[in-house]
Amino acid sequence: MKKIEAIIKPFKLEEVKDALHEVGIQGMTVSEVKGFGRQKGHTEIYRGAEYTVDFLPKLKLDLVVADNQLSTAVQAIIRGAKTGKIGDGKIFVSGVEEVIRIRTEERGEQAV
Amino acid sequence: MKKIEAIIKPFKLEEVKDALHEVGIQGMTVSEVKGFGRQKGHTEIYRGAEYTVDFLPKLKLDLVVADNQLSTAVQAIIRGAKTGKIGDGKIFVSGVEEVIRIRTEERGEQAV
Amino acid sequence: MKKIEAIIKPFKLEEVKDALHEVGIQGMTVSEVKGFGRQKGHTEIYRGAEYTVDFLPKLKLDLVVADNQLSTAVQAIIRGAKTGKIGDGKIFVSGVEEVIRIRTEERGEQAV
Amino acid sequence: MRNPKVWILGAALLGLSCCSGVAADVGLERRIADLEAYIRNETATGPILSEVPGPGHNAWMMISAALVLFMTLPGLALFYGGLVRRKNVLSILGQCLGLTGLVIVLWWVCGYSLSFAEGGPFLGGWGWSFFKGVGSRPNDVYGTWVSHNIHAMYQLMFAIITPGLFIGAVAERMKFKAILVFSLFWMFLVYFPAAHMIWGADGWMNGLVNDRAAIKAIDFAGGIVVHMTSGWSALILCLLLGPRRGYGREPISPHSMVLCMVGTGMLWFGWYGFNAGSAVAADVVSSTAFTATTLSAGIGLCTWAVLEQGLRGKCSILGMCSGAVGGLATITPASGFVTPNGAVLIGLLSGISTYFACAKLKAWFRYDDSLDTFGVHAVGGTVGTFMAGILATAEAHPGLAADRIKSLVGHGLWLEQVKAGGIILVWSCLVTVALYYLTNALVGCRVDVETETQGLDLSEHGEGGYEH
Amino acid sequence: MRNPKVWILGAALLGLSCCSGVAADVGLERRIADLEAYIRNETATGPILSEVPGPGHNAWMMISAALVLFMTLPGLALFYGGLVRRKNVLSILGQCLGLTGLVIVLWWVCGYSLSFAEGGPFLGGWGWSFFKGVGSRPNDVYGTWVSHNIHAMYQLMFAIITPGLFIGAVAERMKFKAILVFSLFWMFLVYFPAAHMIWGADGWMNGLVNDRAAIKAIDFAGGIVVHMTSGWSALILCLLLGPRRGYGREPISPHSMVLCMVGTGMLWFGWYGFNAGSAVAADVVSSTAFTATTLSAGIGLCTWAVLEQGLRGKCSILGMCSGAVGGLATITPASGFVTPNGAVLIGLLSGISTYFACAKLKAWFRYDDSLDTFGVHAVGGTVGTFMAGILATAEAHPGLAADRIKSLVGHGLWLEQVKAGGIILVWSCLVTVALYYLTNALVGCRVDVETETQGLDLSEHGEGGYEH
Amino acid sequence: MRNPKVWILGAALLGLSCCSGVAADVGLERRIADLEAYIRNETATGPILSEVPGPGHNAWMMISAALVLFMTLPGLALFYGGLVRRKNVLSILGQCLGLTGLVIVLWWVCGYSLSFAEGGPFLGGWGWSFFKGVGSRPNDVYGTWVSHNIHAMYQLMFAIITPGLFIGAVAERMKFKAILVFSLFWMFLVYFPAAHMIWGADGWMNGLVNDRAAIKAIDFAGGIVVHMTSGWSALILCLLLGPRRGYGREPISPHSMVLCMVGTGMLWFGWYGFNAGSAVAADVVSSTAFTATTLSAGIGLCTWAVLEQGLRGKCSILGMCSGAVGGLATITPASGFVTPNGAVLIGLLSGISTYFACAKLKAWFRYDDSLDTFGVHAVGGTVGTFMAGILATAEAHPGLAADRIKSLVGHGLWLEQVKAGGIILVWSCLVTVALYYLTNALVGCRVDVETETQGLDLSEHGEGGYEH
Ligand SMILES: Nc1ncnc2c1ncn2[C@@H]1O[C@H](COP(=O)(O)OP(=O)(O)O)[C@@H](O)[C@H]1O
Ligand SMILES: Nc1ncnc2c1ncn2[C@@H]1O[C@H](COP(=O)(O)OP(=O)(O)O)[C@@H](O)[C@H]1O
Ligand SMILES: Nc1ncnc2c1ncn2[C@@H]1O[C@H](COP(=O)(O)OP(=O)(O)O)[C@@H](O)[C@H]1O
Repeated sequence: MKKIEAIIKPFKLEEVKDALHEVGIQGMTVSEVKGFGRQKGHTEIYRGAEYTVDFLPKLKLDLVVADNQLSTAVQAIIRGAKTGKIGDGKIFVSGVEEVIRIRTEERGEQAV
Repeated sequence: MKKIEAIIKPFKLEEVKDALHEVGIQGMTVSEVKGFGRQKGHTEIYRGAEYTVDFLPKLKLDLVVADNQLSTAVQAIIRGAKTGKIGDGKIFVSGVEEVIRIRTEERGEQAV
Repeated sequence: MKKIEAIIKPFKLEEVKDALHEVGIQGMTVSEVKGFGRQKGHTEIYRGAEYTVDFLPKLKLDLVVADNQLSTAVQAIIRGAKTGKIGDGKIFVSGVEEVIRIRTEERGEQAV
Repeated sequence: MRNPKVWILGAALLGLSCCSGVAADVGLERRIADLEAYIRNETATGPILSEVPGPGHNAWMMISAALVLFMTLPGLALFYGGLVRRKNVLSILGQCLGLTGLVIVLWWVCGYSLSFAEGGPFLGGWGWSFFKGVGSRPNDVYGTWVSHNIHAMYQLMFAIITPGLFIGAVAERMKFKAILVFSLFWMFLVYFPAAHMIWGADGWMNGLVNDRAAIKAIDFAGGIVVHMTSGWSALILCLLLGPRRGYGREPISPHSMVLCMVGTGMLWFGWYGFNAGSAVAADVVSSTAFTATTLSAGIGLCTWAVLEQGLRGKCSILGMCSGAVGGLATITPASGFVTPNGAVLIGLLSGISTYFACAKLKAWFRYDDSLDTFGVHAVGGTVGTFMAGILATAEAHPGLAADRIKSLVGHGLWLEQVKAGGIILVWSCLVTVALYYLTNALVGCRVDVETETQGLDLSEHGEGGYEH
Repeated sequence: MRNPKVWILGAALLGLSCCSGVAADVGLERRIADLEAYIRNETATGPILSEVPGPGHNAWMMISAALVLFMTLPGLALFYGGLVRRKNVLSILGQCLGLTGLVIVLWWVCGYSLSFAEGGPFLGGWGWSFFKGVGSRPNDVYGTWVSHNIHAMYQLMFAIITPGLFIGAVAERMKFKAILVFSLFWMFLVYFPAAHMIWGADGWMNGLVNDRAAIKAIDFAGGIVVHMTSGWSALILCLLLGPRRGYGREPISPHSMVLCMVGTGMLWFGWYGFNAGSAVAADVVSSTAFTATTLSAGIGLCTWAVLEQGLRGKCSILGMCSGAVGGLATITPASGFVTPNGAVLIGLLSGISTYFACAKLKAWFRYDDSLDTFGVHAVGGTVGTFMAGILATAEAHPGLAADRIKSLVGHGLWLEQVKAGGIILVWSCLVTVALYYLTNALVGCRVDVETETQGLDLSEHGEGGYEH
Repeated sequence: MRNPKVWILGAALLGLSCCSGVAADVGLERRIADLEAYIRNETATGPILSEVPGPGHNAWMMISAALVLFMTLPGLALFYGGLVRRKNVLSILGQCLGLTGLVIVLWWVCGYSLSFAEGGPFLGGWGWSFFKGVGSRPNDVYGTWVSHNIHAMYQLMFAIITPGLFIGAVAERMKFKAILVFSLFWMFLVYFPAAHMIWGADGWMNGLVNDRAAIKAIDFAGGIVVHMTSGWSALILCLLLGPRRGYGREPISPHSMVLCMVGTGMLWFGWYGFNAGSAVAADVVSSTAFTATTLSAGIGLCTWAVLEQGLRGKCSILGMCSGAVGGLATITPASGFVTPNGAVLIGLLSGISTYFACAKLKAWFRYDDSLDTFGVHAVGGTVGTFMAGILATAEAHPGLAADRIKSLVGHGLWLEQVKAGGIILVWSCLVTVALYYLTNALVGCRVDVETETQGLDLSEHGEGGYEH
């Protein structure tokens, strides 16, 4: 099984979700994160002072998939998240040794 | 060393923490996440409009343990988090290559 | 490629960021987390009642680096985050199988 | 537009013979006396002014009524709303809104009438139902220079906040519907009778105004009628309902002390309408009440701060807020009757007693009075009612020099207070027990476990307090 | 300081012969009549009081003016601000602030003059530009006992909130600059003329005061002038601007119902200044308006609660807030003209009609009136304007017994209301179309896609509403 | 209750012979004159009215006092609280609450007396300590028609907010205890003397009222007494305390512009009590002040908006809020003395000078006046005090036509303002230096590094502002 971590632009969530649903992936966990990268942040002005806020709000998607779903899932994410502009984000893939569904204590791919 | 990522229902945190303490695990990192899965979300109504909110608030626990603690830790989490109802969450286990305690620069299992 | 997850004290972010920039690492993703560990939390009093809040606000840094950057990156994080006091946090290193830049669909080290 | 009647009168005088001067003087004298009566908040007797409100007094009562509404929406809603967990904040706001709507309807239908219209010693009559005859012309009995409908509106705002207070004790677990059903009956069985007995002109325990009152109690702005009724009912209700899930085991802490403090400021601000407005005029008595209110709130705040600093090592924002609100609740029944120094003493006793109730009593007995309605309002209201009996003085309120009560002031008045307070306390508790079971049978009082876990906002109202 | 003129007059009287008693009485009589006129809010004729404001009335109007400002800052800002998404909250706050500043400047330059100074039937003159001649001495025409400058300030607060209302319909997508530019012209073409026609002493449709009004309409506190102008303009504006990106596809839900409810409480509180203050005195009429306002708000709240409970199974906090605000908007034109029972009826109709507009109409036609400015204010204002024509009675407002309007009351008044409302409605819509295109040409009306996605706060103001 | 004395007098007149008509007239005339004096806010001389407050004026002062308290709780608390970082929000709220409690106690003990009781030119006497003799009867000297205790309460609210202002400069790093200790001494050494010198009837610099004032300065509502004292002390305090850790290196930005804007709205609303209330009557002067206040705030807001738009390309919400608050602070000393056009000019100068101070001066000198207490209040108060000297006119305030000051108005008054302002400025700074070291020796002024890093809320108060 593989774990996919994708960093995406927040307003792309709906599209990514839809793209994943289409390929049959339902389970996923999302968190709000701040991204630092090549994309520039914005400037805030408070009375005289000007601040450069160099992080950007992003969403991180964690999804664990069976090995054979990996490439469809990755394709789906790219399809949903791509705008072609800087800051679209990254996808990281790594191995997962075990998955357990707490409710049933099922393990492995059934638990995904 | 292994990394355990557990997605649980928010109100189960106290019980999971207690169960982990019992088996001697103290260190852990928790984040607030939104879960998408089989469990249905809820409906919100604003004046005429009805929205289905399909994510659910969940907590993600990250804990890194020595290899020999893995199964006790997993059992403890299941004990604490299980309600038997849909949406109890998942446990993901993966390998960790190195652990460093920043304060002392200790490495490996001592650092856990 | 390696994934570094570092748990640090929130007010150390600026210093860690600077230290990483110095060694040429720009990309990273940060999230707000709650840490449980040896460092004690604090006590809150509401009218008569006293609560021990045993978690502490921490930041989690996720950064994926090329294998050859790993040790410089880890050193930089330690340099930036260390105060020598309890609760400085941990660094976890694990393997990453694939990295994809969504915008360009580049893969591997170029995508980092 | 100049009043034509006055013109005619003036023109007529021109035709009078020399020696009618004195008679004319008498006419003028009475008119002047009526004008002076306006300034002094006394009754006008002549035809020209007795049918209209006096602008200064009327203005003060309109703003006071608005201030008392502001105490509930959004004052109390924020004060309480900040103290619950994030998932239940809207349930508090919704209860404040729902009760406001409900009580407005009740008040219009018959609530005002049953509270204030002429009736029996225990309950008013039906004469003013649907505000029949309640117009802009002042009513002779309540507020000589204030429009009768404004008196009705002012009193309405008290009727709104009273059930609003007890939601604090049952927060985070009582059904929205149950609160409305319970309050509906409670208003008829507790509030309207209590208001009539203590404040109705022919009320059984109205020592200030009713010559024939059986118990000659005084309650300036609602220590008995508002704080004791709701506060003691709150205690019974939270005992019957049981504690929140996890109470005493898990941390259940305020989700926003900022909201709570904002609510405190609004309550304090609005309380000037509540207390100084209870003079039903902008006269000497309202000035007394304004002053006493400020001092008691400030001293209550300081007392909690000192106690917390001494006993806990840190003085908290919630502590200072609680002290201020406690000081305000405690001075309420006494505010128009005491000197500044009396108010300081009451503020001090308030701080000590409410701190003790919230920080110790509750811990000993382990009831879950979630937001300390009992600890602050019942305790404060009870202490204040008693102290009003001890400290009231005609120096502060000329009405206490009236024959009907003069001999009690400074002597046996405290006993009248104990009697009145005791009767209302026992009655409130008994009715609450009965209504709890009735409500439970009708709609169920407590939300189910799922709802309590998920939070009342989503389950009961289909909304969240804040963006996800 | 004692007035010296009075002293001299008094001393002079001592030297009068016996038989001059009557003459003296006449002098005194007139002075007493003036004092009585103060109490009764009638016009003083003598030299001593006709140049000064009367304290009670003046105090009421100062606090009323402050209350109406409070409705915008921060009342409306929070009510609307809570309903948008987190990323746009500051844009709402900024629009409220910016419009406040802009309208203050306009009002001082010529806005007050064009609205209230003597002029033509459709627009006032320039006489009071830069507040020339607008001092503390009451103006005979507007508020006998209220400083003229306070009348100007009170009316200013209405001019501020009116454009503030329509920002709700175009929230989250209209440029800050565009809102200011549009409003600048809109004030001249819609607000100043409407205010003059309906409220100006020589206004073309001022049935209450102007004997020669062509249309004898009544509008107590701004059903036409405030709610219909802004509400109908809002509809046109949101149609022309198009819906927000993602509207109808993605969930676009309030980021903080807590703020929204706090804003509702503040609006209600401030609305007493708006409605009861519109008597421009603390007299019998203000009392009537205060009462009607409370009842309609409460009944409106209950109506939404019952409808939501019945049709959706849950009664929401936003529903109760909408019902209350709807009830307040709807009673506005009628508030000083109707009995309590009339107000209850209006509250009920308000609840039904605004619920229907927000929950059904919008869904059918799929326009994006983002925060329901049309659904609440235009619908409420229109219903209330019509109902004022049906329910107004001289029993509630003595002014309706005046010859100029007496025969219409209870008969054809509703038709006058329809005419006045209809004309203003059509005019507001036409002007809005024209100004939309003008503004678009000048500065562009809608933000670009990037800005809309990122949120207006960061893009347009360089700030975020909350810490990151 | 009808006043019995009046009845007797009336009855007696019936027995008078014909020719006593004139004598009777004189009695009546004096009574009428007293009634007229009420309307005109002049002094009553007869026995019937001279002992009671006048309802309109008294109502206005009660609501004004409440409004000024509202400025601190929760207005200022939110305005400042929104501007600090999340971890320090409660510390601001706590400081506002703590100072409120402290100053209430001080005021009751001797603060009011030292500020306003008859005493020396520099400090009042002890006569009114513990509010001895401060009852509901008006005091002849301060507020002819306002209860003396209400005057005391009104002034109390000014004494509360003044130290509340300087916490903005030392936010996020000064100990709670240190603020209380410092303020305790500061009230005795700066506030009470300044209030007495400028506003005390026998004050050394009270040009408006005291014939024998050495410096004939005017300060309508506290430009010197409130804004200059606190603002200049703030500058010194933040210089001595040093900047916040990370200041200039890390972004330290407001955690909630929403709270800040809400606070701004509340400050503006309350400021009507502050400025228009400073007439101590609802008379012509209060109307003037109300008008000037509105205009200056609006113009200040616009000026910042235009400057930010021009110089930064974006107009921010904080900018508009700062402009409004700056406009309010700057008009304060002048508000009752200037025409509308004067107020507009002051608003403009306010916007320019406070923008310059906050955006440029601070950057040049790199002091950490955290929330711009100096930039807004000291600069605004100083500019306004000076401009009051230039623009004050008897047209706006009849008191300026009095002999004692007439010749200065329009001529050398500005010099008196410079003298008074300069003396208070220097004195405030000197005292602040001394008290800083004293406080440091007693309890330490600055929190330790850990506390500053973790945030003052948890460390100093054991609470967090928001749920974790
Ligand atoms: N090496 C990395 N490790 C972890 N997260 C990264 C890394 N590089 C980029 N990111 C995340 O991806 C986001 C987008 O990256 P950025 O360099 O701005 O643009 P792009 O994705 O177009 O290359 C960043 O905001 C950050 O959250
Ligand atoms: N494939 C997955 N990858 C990552 N997180 C998942 C995955 N499947 C489920 N989750 C997480 O687990 C939670 C519970 O899953 P769900 O399917 O609702 O119920 P159950 O755990 O009973 O199977 C989800 O809300 C989501 O946060
Ligand atoms: N085994 C673990 N797994 C995951 N996170 C951990 C683990 N141990 C510690 N942490 C994280 O590291 C933080 C610091 O750990 P702590 O034990 O308090 O101090 P130190 O880092 O000095 O050993 C914790 O707050 C927690 O977030």
